[in-house]
Amino acid sequence: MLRFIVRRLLQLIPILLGLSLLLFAWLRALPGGPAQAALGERATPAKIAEYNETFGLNESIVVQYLKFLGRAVQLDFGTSTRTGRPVLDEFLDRFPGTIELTVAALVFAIVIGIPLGYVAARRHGGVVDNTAIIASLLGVTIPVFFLAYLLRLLFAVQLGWLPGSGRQDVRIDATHITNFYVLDGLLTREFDASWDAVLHLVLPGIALGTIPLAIIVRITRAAVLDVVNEDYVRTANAKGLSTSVVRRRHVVRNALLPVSTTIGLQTGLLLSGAVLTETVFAFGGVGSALRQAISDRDYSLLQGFILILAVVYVLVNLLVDISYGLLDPRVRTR
Amino acid sequence: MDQAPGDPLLRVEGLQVHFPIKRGVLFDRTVGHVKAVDGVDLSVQRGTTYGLVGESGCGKSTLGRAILRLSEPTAGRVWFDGVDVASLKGEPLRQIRRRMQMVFQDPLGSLDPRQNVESLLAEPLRAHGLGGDKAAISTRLRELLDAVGLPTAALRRYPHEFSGGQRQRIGIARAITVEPDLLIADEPVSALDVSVQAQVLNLLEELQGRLGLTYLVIAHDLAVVRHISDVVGVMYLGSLVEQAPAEELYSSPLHPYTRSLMSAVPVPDPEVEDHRERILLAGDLPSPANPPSGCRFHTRCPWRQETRCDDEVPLLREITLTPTGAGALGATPAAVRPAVGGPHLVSCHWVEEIHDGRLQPKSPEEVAASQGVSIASGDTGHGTDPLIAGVDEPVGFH
Amino acid sequence: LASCASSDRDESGDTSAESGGGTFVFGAAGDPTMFDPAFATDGESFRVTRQIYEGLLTNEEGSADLAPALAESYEVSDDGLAYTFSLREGVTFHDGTEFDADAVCFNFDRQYNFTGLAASPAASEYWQNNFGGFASTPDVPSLYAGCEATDPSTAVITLTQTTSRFPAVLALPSFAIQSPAALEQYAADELGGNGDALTYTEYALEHPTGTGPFKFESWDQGNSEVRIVRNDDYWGDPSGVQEIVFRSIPDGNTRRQELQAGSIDGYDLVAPADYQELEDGGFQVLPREPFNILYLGINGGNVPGTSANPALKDIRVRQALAHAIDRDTVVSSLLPEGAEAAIEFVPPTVDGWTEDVTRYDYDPAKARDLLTQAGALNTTLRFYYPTDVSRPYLPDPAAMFEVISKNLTDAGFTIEPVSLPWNPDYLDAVQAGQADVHLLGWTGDYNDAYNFIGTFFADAGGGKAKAEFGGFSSPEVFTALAAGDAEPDVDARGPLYEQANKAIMDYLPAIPISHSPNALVVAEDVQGLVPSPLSAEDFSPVTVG
Amino acid sequence: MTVTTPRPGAGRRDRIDELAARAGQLSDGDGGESLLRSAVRRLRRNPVAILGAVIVVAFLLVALFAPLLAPRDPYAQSLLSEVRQGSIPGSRDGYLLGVDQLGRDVLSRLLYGSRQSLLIGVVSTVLGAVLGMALGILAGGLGGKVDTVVMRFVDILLSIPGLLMAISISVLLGASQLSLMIAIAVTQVPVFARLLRGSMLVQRDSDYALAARALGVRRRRIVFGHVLPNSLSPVIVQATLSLATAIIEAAALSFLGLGDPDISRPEWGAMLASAQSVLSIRPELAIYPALCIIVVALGFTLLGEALREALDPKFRR
Amino acid sequence: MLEVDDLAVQFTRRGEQPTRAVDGVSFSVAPGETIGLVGESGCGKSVTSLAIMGLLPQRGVQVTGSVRLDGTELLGAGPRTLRTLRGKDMAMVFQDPLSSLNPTVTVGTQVTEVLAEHRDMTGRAAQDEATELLDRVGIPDPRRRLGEYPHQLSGGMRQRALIAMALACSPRLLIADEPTTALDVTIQAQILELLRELVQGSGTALVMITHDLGVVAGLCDRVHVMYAGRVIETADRRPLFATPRHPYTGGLLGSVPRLDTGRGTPLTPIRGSARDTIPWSQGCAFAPRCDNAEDDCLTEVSGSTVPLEADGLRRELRCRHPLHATPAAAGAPAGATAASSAGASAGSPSTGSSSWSSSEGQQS
Ligand SMILES: Nc1ncnc2c1ncn2[C@@H]1O[C@H](COP(=O)(O)OP(=O)(O)OP(=O)(O)O)[C@@H](O)[C@H]1O
Ligand SMILES: Nc1ncnc2c1ncn2[C@@H]1O[C@H](COP(=O)(O)OP(=O)(O)OP(=O)(O)O)[C@@H](O)[C@H]1O
Ligand SMILES: [Mg+2]
Ligand SMILES: [Mg+2]
Repeated sequence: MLRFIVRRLLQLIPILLGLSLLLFAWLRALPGGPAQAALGERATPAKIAEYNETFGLNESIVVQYLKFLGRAVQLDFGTSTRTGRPVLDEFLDRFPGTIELTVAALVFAIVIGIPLGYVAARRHGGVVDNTAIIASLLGVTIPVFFLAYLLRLLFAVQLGWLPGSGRQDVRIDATHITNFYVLDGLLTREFDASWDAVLHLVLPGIALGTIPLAIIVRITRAAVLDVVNEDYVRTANAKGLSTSVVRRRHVVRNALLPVSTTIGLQTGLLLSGAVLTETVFAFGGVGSALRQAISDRDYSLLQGFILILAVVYVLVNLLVDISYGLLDPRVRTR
Repeated sequence: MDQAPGDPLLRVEGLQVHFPIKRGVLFDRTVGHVKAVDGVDLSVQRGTTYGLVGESGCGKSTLGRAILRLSEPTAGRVWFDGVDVASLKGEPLRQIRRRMQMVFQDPLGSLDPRQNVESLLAEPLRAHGLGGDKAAISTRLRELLDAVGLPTAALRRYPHEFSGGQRQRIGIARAITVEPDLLIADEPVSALDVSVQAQVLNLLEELQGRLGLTYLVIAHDLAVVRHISDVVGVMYLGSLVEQAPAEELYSSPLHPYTRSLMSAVPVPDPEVEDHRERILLAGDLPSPANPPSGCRFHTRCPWRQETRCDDEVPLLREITLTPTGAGALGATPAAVRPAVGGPHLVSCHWVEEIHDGRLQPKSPEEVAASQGVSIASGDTGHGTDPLIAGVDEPVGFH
Repeated sequence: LASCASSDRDESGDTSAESGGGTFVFGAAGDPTMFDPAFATDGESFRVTRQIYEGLLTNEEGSADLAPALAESYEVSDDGLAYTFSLREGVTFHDGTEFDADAVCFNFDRQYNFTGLAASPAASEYWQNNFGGFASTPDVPSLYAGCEATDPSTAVITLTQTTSRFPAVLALPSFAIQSPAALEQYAADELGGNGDALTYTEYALEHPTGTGPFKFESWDQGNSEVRIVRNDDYWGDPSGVQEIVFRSIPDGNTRRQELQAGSIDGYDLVAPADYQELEDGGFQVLPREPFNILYLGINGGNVPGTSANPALKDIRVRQALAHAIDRDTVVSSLLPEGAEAAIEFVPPTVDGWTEDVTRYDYDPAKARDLLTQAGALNTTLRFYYPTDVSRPYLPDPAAMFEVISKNLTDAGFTIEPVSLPWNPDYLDAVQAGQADVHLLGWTGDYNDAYNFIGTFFADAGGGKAKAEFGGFSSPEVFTALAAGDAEPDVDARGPLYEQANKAIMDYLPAIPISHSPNALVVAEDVQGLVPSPLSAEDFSPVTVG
Repeated sequence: MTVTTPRPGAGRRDRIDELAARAGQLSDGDGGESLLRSAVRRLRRNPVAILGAVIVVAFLLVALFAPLLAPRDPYAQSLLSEVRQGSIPGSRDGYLLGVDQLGRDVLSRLLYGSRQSLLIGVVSTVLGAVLGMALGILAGGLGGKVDTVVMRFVDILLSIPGLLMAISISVLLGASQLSLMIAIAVTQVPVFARLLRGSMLVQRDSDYALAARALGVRRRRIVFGHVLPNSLSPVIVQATLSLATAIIEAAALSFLGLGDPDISRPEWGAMLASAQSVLSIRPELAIYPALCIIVVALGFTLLGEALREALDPKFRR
Repeated sequence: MLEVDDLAVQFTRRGEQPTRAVDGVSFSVAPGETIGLVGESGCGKSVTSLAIMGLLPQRGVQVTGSVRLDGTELLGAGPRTLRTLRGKDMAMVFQDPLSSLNPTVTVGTQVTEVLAEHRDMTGRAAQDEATELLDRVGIPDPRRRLGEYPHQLSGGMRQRALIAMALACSPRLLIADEPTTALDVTIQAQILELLRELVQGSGTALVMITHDLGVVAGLCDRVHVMYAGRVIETADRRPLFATPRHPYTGGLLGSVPRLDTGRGTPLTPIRGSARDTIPWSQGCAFAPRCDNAEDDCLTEVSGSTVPLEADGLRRELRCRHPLHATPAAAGAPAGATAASSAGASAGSPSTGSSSWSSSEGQQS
């Protein structure tokens, strides 16, 4: 197992190298190149020349790339054009929010998705099943930002049940230690702050969780249908085991294998910045920062964020792989 | 091997096929080999049938494929009609493939599901520039179908519309389209129902008689092999342990493995079943990646001796013995066709002693005990690459 | 200082009891960059620094006129070059240090003496736009001659030439007075350039120190929240709320819904479409008097390295453009109530506005005629418009683009749309003369016509106007503008500017479209927020509840 | 099969032989049914497929005949003068669904919008599929080093989440309809490449490919004549599903301001994005295009799922 | 002990003709007896066994007839009753040992869960009992194996483990559905030997399902030959192989190459394939492939089996034109050549009436 992990980690190296090369090339291919991207509206030919001189852009492209890589390895992803802060700091400021949101979305998707998928499979062909299928199809076809607006219009504005933006009511002067607001509230025993942060996660969590929900329902349903027809379930029944043991030990346990992979993949996707959802909910996470960077043409921030997020994504996928190995003895005991 | 009288159509010398087992932290290193075929010598005379038997995973298919160069041999030579197939490349190889054809185990899987029978059969003709114009091809196809007993109406149908036996007929028809000399049949009937199995076996025999084909028939079913072979080779873990003319092999199997194999095959006859001696083997086939030292069979052999067996690889040597009823089976020496002779070859250190009854077999329990824990070969599970697994889901935009 | 940074809710509860308490949450449209106004350029940063700092002068509440602030009064020498300010006494900075004339001079000298990155256009844009060069750049003329603290409460600032800008610029947040002690302590001038952009100083990010009614408390960048708290030692009326939080909510709909949901108390840049709904919902929409101009910029095509449509050099084509635009419909349908069609580039409230300019009424047929005469029927115009932005004069650029583009098509132009994100791409492109025609506007900094028309159409050097207008050269326009700028007597400038306006509308270097109010909105229980035409609201009188 | 009564006097075996011939399928009759045709037959019997196909065809027809169907010029701001901030004229004579915030007929814009939306969907999917398949064929057909290199490249593309990739491409190319389509296409490229390659690898190792090799069929013919055609099913399914995603993605990119700069051109995504500003006063303006997007995407998804089932060997026969 | 009477199973799939997979099957098994159910693929063997165990899917299946275990009717019984019977009184071993074991649960758990369910054994006791069981079926080092996963076991051991589970509660009835088909001959021999030993002496009745006539020949007391969902011939082992009466049984025996007959002994296949059947409602399903068929095979539906008293043996047959029609044949010497002679008598070459069917016929 350890060997497998090390191997997978090492296999990441070429991917990450390629990725950095791609993003390096991307910045260079932008109209006007990196100097223009960095200087933006202040760029004059003289300034650009000076900039190129300062940052070694007159050197050979290989040297430039190596330097870029060298900085990236030391976690120096440059500075944001707009704020002038190191990209990494910007990222770290916002990532906790995105993680909280991702967790909220996943909780929503899993808590509803797995039971729904299971029930749909048990009632294969029935009303619940058809409803679940249609709902899951709608889940993937409804534009997320539209759903987000609808949710907010209904629950925040019309009904006023839930907060419709941000991560925490600003009137709660909460102390922030880790930047995970829910956690911070617990740590500082400001439970109202925690609860408020949780409430703020509800609507964006639902909006963001819709696609994973739809996919989890579908995968769970398919997996349960597959497993139910497996020979070993028949064997279990032939052994006269009680229904609950058959379901728990033989059906659900095996059906959850593909579902867990799916959840892992979705985690990767969600962590890579829920650009649309965070924007609509003015949620202080990575996604809204990306959105801002697009409109500000903050290329260095975009480059850095995309690089970091891709690494996060790849690492999460690796974790998924490893956890799959842990879950499935066929892989684990190899 | 220098025993070949006349001129064998196919001669295999020291053939080895090793599949590397790759593993490694960053770069795949070869950490070992699956010795699927590990030094096989055999020759097949023109117009005869050579039957190859052995348990699953012993390397039969790999040997067949290596002869056709569908797998790359690691070492050894394959002489086909005087040409070393193992050294051919490119166009000459393609050309010689016309003369050596293959019939596969899974009749459906070996037929392109998108082609109808007509284009399936015409393809080899076109590939080799045979058959001439359209009309000629069409006539030829009709002849072929007739030869394998299918109606002309079959031409426009697709493989999935046939029954298993009919598919196998198509497979055979396709193999003989290009008028090959050698036909390698890998488990040609094992996927078929018994009733259909017999039809196909009969067809194969009939075609051999009509077209003068040479067969190398691979099967795990000893009865099937016996039924159609002139010479039979028994494989165990990548090498031949015994080879003899069919009748002789069945009347007096010499290698302990062959003996137990034969005793394990059930015969649909209560009289035989009730009275025959069973030699049960201990444990399972060892992994070809890590074959036992010395005699490959020693881990399961009821006659295993303290000396030689564990460390000395037995040679495949010629034995001449008079059958003394050692074989448990009442033989029916019905020589229907001129017996294709050949020596009786066995690779066992103790053949003579066993044959004479000087050595007595041990029970499986004793064998297992003497070997310690029996060697289990596990199936390998598979990991899912999340990147692959993810792709057929819609790309979610959040 | 440490006590400033850490606020304790329980403690501050006492003080709020006597002088009004609570928190006012304001929805801003974007994040500030930092809080050293000398380096700031954007409205969101200024909105915050205005509450923390004060300048020598300020604007009168609800108007663009000047009013005393840290300077109680000033006198101008006869030649218009020396300004003597008598300063308010007993004022302290948030760090407890004394405000005096030395502090004033320290601030002006500080900016004049910027070097290196601080002197780069990226950093000190307002200084360079208003005062010109630095001590270190003798080849770039500077308006600033020096500052002298004649006594602790008197500071004299001398200029190198007369200008219509002075002293109005002193009300700009960039020239507010900051604590010399804090500036030095936190090395406020030592900008860094790391990798690819400027990095701001600890001062600008964490320790902005002024004299204003609010003290800086914290800036949560991840969550886009700036917190300022009441300055209990403020010399003037104490602020109505204990704390103000500026929350950045870029999306206009979200801002509205958040107000409706009660999580914020007010916000800026209200979409005109929402006025009615908000008012119906009991919210107070506070329109700012229009102090802006939206225009269709025209590229006359004299900028090297760009390729504008040459047809635009023809006055008839420009006139056709002017006649093609249906200003009245634009104003009634796209802009909020109170907007008006523009006949020239200054708003009617500004001295120098005149009715007496050439008018171009909506007349598509005439436009088509003019085009035909010019032989330019169906000529293709690359029409630039910005995305991702809402400006006071241009609440919905896309809609504006669509309508005007349709107007132009109807009149016989062919339109090739180009959209770019506002900052920096769009501004860069149009200011470099990339567009044939484009949408842009201006909100005045202070009440002087030159701030509008001079900014656009003055000679930008070499006898050519700015690249944005294709570097056109019109001696009539240039001389008329220069005359106005050089006139030290405020009252005498009016007629001169009227001349300039007429010349401009005859030459038509761009087409004025509208002056439009924009609005803030606050909840029903918010009092005391007075909208400023300059968007320079003072939040200290605000009370909640 | 009908129950036949015996013919008196028929020979001893005749009747049985006849039966045997009839039971054995090969007697005669019309030609065989290819997999594709039987897939189509199964599709035709599948109500889900029919629903999907009806939706898709209906929208295609609308797109094709938009000029005939649309009651008005979708560009004409005919009621602009009646539009006030905060009030937009609703449904009335000649304007079935009312007008948008610029006084244009919503129905006509929706009808014309189907053209742009479907165009974006189709072009980007085709582009993505073609590029992806080219990579897939290269990897799956040549194998070895080429395979490794191509697949590493695909891995790298896959390591950037879809939306970020689309954003990067749009930013790089600048806003235009073409760059929108390219951006969406690029996100699809690795998906198709992997899918086709995986499927080709399976087919390449299949017995029939081996059989073809044993028959001496040339490699090019094996790859293009056997392996590729048999590998296409999942690609076809994916393409159908991708059409749905492409339309949704286009809306998302429009929302982010990375869409077509010619915003007056009717396109559902852009209509939806721009209607957000009047959501509270005229929610229909957002709901109509959103519904169009959802329904079309649903149509393609249903069709894709049905295709997947029809082409799946598990369901054959 | 087990009595199956007129069991029929019909599958109805939406939009398709219902298929009768099992059609009036009757047989009974006594304690300690081993019976064989043989027939080609798809003839309904597995469906029969699943119907007995009550393991057929709930929907789309109609089961009629009667299945009685020690007089208890199983067909109408509720799921709860069935569950208590299954695993305890009747157990089953399936064909594919790998897929029949849950890959994510250790072998030990899969054994002990039966003990927990039916014998209330948990913890140590269950562990010990499981070890005992594995040891009994000949798995070496059983304690270690308990903690392993199915994929870590070899094919033969997996099948042994399955048998151990089936035997955990010493059921009175064991149904083995092709337990050796997926295994090599040498392993098959081991498993058959194991079953033989387990059944002998324990009084367990064994229903052996297989398509391999050889397996039945050595193991079963009584054999039921199935074709197209019906039992077409039933006989004790020896008479069946000695004198197969149904042309199908004869054909099967004639088709199998035998290890003890030499090259050149002709095979006499049945023509056509299992697809070439007609519904029983139209006559004898085997008629189209039958060389003995007469017109009346189609006219009069050969309904129930005919007990043949003639040879004085317990024998039932469903055929109007059986082989060895004369009682004399019953006394024909049984032996090594019996099958081939049976085949030869059945396989008088047909007179090539239609080119298609003749070519499908024998070729020797
Ligand atoms: N391409 C390959 N790569 C690695 N190992 C292989 C490959 N092909 C076959 N082997 C291994 O070689 C051994 C022999 O395989 P082969 O297919 O020749 O056996 P076989 O005798 O034909 O068995 P069966 O009766 O199951 O068909 C097996 O252990 C198999 O796992
Ligand atoms: N779930 C099902 N739905 C519909 N038909 C079925 C189902 N299960 C089995 N059948 C049909 O019932 C018939 C008998 O199947 P069964 O599995 O009993 O055959 P078998 O004799 O066990 O064959 P094999 O030797 O291949 O295992 C077959 O024709 C099969 O197609
Ligand atoms: Mg094989
Ligand atoms: Mg079965």
